Amino acid sequence: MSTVTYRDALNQALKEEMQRDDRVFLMGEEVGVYQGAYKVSKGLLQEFGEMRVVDTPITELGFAGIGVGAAMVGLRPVIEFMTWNFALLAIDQVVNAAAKLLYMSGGQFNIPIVFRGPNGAALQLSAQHSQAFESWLAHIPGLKVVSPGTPRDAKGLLKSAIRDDNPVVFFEGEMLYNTKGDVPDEEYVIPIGQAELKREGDHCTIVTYGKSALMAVQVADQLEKDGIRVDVVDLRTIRPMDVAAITASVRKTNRAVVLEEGWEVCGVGAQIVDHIQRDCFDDLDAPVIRVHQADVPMPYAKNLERAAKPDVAKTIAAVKKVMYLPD
Amino acid sequence: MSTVTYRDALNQALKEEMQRDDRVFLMGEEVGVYQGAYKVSKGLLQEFGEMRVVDTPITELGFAGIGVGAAMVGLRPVIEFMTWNFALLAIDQVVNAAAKLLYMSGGQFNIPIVFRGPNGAALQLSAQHSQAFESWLAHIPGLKVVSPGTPRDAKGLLKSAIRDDNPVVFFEGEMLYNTKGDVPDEEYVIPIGQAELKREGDHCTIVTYGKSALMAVQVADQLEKDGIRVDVVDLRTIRPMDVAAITASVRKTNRAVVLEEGWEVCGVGAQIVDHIQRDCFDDLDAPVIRVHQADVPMPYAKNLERAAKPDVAKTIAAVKKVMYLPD
Amino acid sequence: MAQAKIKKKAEPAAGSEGTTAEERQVLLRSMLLQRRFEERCAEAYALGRIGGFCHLYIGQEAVGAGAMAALRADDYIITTYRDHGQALARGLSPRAIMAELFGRSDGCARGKGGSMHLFDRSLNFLGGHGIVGGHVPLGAGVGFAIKYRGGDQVCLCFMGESVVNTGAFHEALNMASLWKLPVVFLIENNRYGMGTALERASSIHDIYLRAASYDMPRAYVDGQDVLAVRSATLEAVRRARTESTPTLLEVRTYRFMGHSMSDAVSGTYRTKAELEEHMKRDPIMVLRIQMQEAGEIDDAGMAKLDEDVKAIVQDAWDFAEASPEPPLESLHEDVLVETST
Amino acid sequence: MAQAKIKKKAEPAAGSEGTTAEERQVLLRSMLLQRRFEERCAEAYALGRIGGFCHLYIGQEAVGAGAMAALRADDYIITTYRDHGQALARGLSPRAIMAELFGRSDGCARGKGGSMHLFDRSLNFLGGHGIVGGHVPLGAGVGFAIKYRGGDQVCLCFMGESVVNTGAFHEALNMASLWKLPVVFLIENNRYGMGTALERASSIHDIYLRAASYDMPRAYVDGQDVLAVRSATLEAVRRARTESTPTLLEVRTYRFMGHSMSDAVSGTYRTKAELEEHMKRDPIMVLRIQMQEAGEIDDAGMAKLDEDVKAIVQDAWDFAEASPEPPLESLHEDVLVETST
Ligand SMILES: Cc1ncc(C[n+]2csc(CCOP(=O)(O)OP(=O)(O)O)c2C)c(N)n1
Ligand SMILES: Cc1ncc(C[n+]2csc(CCOP(=O)(O)OP(=O)(O)O)c2C)c(N)n1
Ligand SMILES: [Mg+2]
Ligand SMILES: [Mg+2]
Repeated sequence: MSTVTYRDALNQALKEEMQRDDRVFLMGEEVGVYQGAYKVSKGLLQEFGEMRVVDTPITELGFAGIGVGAAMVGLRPVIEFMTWNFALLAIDQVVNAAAKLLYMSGGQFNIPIVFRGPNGAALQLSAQHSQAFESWLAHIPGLKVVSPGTPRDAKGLLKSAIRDDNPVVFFEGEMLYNTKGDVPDEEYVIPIGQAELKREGDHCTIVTYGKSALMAVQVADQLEKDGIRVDVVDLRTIRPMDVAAITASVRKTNRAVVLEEGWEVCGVGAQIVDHIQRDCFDDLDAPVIRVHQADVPMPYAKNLERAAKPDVAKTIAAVKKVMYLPD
Repeated sequence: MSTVTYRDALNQALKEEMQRDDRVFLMGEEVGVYQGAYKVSKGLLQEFGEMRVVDTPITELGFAGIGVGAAMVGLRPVIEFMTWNFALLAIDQVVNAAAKLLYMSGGQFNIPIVFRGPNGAALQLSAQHSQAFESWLAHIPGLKVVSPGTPRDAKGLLKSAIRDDNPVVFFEGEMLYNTKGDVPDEEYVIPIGQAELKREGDHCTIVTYGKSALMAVQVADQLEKDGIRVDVVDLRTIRPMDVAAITASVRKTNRAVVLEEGWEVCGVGAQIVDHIQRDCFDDLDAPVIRVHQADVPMPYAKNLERAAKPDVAKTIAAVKKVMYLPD
Repeated sequence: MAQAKIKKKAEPAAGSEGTTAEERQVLLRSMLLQRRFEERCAEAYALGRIGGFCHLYIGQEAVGAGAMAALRADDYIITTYRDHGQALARGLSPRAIMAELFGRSDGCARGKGGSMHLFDRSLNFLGGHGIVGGHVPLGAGVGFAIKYRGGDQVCLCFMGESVVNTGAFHEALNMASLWKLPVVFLIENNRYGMGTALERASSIHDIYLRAASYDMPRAYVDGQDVLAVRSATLEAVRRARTESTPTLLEVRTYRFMGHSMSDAVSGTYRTKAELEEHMKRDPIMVLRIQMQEAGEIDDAGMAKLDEDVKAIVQDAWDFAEASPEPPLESLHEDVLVETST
Repeated sequence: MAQAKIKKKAEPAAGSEGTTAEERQVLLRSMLLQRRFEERCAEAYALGRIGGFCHLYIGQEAVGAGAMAALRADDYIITTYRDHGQALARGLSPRAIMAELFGRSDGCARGKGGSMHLFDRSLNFLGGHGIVGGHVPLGAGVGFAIKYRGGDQVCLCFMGESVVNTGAFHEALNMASLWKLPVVFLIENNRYGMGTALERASSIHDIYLRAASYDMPRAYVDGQDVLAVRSATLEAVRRARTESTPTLLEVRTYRFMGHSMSDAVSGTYRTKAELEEHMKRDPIMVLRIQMQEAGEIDDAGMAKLDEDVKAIVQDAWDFAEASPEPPLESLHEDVLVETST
């Protein structure tokens, strides 16, 4: 084990998979000469050269499509979006091309591609740069959607994503890049589609993924001081969703809080709630409560931004509420 | 009252609002000379001329943005997407410009624009042309999202949408354009945000909107023959959602089926379920069940397409299931 | 004969590569097969055998036939929803195409794609795409992959003239030129995108000139003359193959039918007179007359060819009709593949 | 002085409209205000008073000052996230801008927009947009609205040179030309988009030539010479106002700082030597020398001007610091407006 940042864990995954398979290449804005807008691709241009670490013009639609075309004929592109906010320009290629080609071609053209980049809010980037789009992509059959919260998960899942023969959408977090955690020194992968119990407890379940998984762990640790023990189900993969893991936990705790960083309406949390109420109807002692961003575009001012985002205190309040405890 | 098609009801709404307010104009592909890909804009070019009925090149991103720019300085554009499938190319302008400008400018620039066009599957148009995107748009604060199922609702809501000072996303249905219904002869509008009970019953609630509202009414009529009486809550507006109407019905029936034409994961149905389990937790006698498209891209073959789509039989089965009745 | 005007570099006249009599025979046959196939599609559509959107290629056969003749078996093709003619010209089985159009399990996409989405992996025929402009970056991506692997194949990317106004076109062409990708961007300029005349959609009318914005070689060619199309495409293909340089090739043709089966042949957006004027340059007639004058075909030969071709199409129809509907289990297949690694 | 090369039509040399000494004084002051303002922003950023992304305008002041001088009060401006300089040049209150950057309730967007999203409705300053290319269609839309209403205003749309590769640019320029919209598309070519040199992103390097694809008048001009910028913009504005014809104007400038506050000034993508070479043509120096030679300003005058300007910036800082945080209730305001009709 070594202590590694989330950024370096991703960098290792890219590097190892590029070493392992020369069909793998990285393409996006500033991934090469600039070493990555967030330095995730540091050193890769130097090691793999211009053909495999490709700086693009600002053309999200264009280079996402170039990736899909290259994948149709057997390459394995990793397409970096500088952030998912900009990926909206490319979403047609993700949804109408990458996710559909296998089906439309009756099984002839699978698309082994990864679309990755930071998702969700960082600090004071305001409305156009602070959005979380995982519920959009999770909506689309033909995609897999991954959102790891720790360096270990990030590395193991990115390696799986690159090896996957299907299009995988990979959500990172700008606020995660500097976070640290243990990462095995030996080669490993983490399978797509498996949740992990990041904390164990029997009073309540918190279901979450990605950046929020970190927060959920803090919540658990803090609640433990009050004698409240929660399960933290870190989905890690959003599509396909490990519903069995959610169900198993809720059947044990009989209560659930769903935590996500994005907006409420049709968020991933809504889907999780749907699964819980369907599969654990008789087990629930309280309605499931969701914690998420305020239903507003993200404001710039520090105090407003803080008020808009989910946090530890709001999540603790939600846990107490589903447990019918006073605040 | 007159019997009018959904298509003509929309045409009347456009015409009346263009007569009423000369800041209103229609822009999109084939809206003018060709009289509309689905003839919704028939006759408008002849009546209002080229400046107000504007044929565009195939540039969804471009003309959506032109609409937003025009709206910033006081015009009231109605932007027609030939279908919402193509609107994916323009979604950046809808989400990052239209929905955000009021907030980012601290209240200075409201965007009175309507984005409209057919959404969801028609017949055998296969994967790229058969998608329902309402859950995506419903996710976004700063937008209103409307999806009428009848000619009367279509006309009244389109008039409200055009008069609204905010961006309104308006989902029509290709399969609805030829459907007929009563439309008042006199001037009327239907407020955005109000559901309507399309059928009344006390055994179960069906919550739905848009094209599926028609199907729900057929379901209700058919079930009535078996002595099963259902409430059909036709939301008509998806954002803001008339949660009170849903709650009132479910508190009465204690059971709910949620019907939508799109995909399951993070669909509008998931959000509806979330509201129901939160607000009617103690009222529910069974888990809420959802009816939606199979979790696959839409296939071309007639039999597969039929199997993929929600229909009356599947909805009836769902109602019986929440009522714990045999099929 | 050949009318390609290569603007960027001084190239040998595109028509200098002649065809043999046999090659002309093949081209004539290819065009005729496309024509007869499309005529039966119209019939099948009217009978409800084909559903959804169906865009016929009638009038444009010289483009598919001529361009495809310039390719090697290991080259790649990508195109739009108006793909029947090109698929036939590439050699996809008429049976598999018709079965696809009928939505049957023996279709070239197992009945899942339909008219707009024909695919054949074994022939490097990469579809059949429905989003206007969307496949142009894909075509550039195929070129990228060829270059990445150091191969000498070429990707031929067909598109309608409306595509030149889309952002996807612009982004893809810039990168294709910047990175010198072996792609031929072939515009089938049939003068209309649905009901919109080129002049009402593009601020310039010689649209091949758009390539100047990307420092890309460019040309236009008469699309009713199959030999000219072949010749101009050969030139562009050569440039891609040997110099890894993309070309923008505008092929000027005309669509003799409506945009799709639900569109009248003439009406609000074009007059009957205009249509009839253009129909005088039927690409099949143009070549037939050339061949007749050269003594390469006579009326009997033509009739025989037509009979052969009609029999192939009838066979395709019969095959499609006999092919079963896709099994219901297949609804959930092909969403994802199993990953072995 | 003026180096605009109008390619499309034979126009009077762009420099023919002279400036008065007073106008030059105003331009110098505007540039200096921008410079001093940005320098304090860098300081405020280091102190954590400003957060998020912050893109300074240092080196490009002549573009904002010169272009803005060509406009009437009722014209419209739309721009990118690199918007402080243009906002100041248009006359937005330094206090309101600084308060916005500090995230305070007296900011020009009530603290909700921040550095990238400055707006002022009363000055027709339409923002401050963060998606590269995204605001170009908006600019065309403003032009559309002007034409729709039969007005004679102009929309001036600023953008970085990277924008010319985006689909949004292509789509918007085609329509702007097709419909003859009164828009000036002004490219601030500072040679880099983040760490990507123009030549690594665009397949042509004289990017104003892209306008040929749209049959649009085009020009380039030295962006370090404020008088040349003013003159070239005047010409383009005149064409928009009186002929309702758009122009693509490439203004060649250089960014003296990093892309944003988190980017080193030089490093992986450009050398210190290159930077220093360009810094020799500081736009403020260029005008100052001209004015000094013409006897319009001396060292004392310059010092006085600098003092004035610094005082304004200090006042803005003090104002911003004193301005309260936005009230928490405002979080839910401005999502939608009430509709009265
Ligand atoms: C992005 C997008 N917008 C709109 C459509 C609807 N549409 C289908 S074909 C077409 C016209 C395309 O014309 P052109 O490119 O000239 O090709 P042609 O049909 O003439 O072969 C349009 C508008 C679409 N499929 N995709
Ligand atoms: C669509 C999109 N992609 C990527 C980004 C990230 N980004 C912000 S600024 C920038 C560089 C833009 O360069 P240029 O247009 O030359 O303007 P400059 O910063 O030099 O003023 C990039 C890539 C973005 N904001 N939007
Ligand atoms: Mg066409
Ligand atoms: Mg730049």
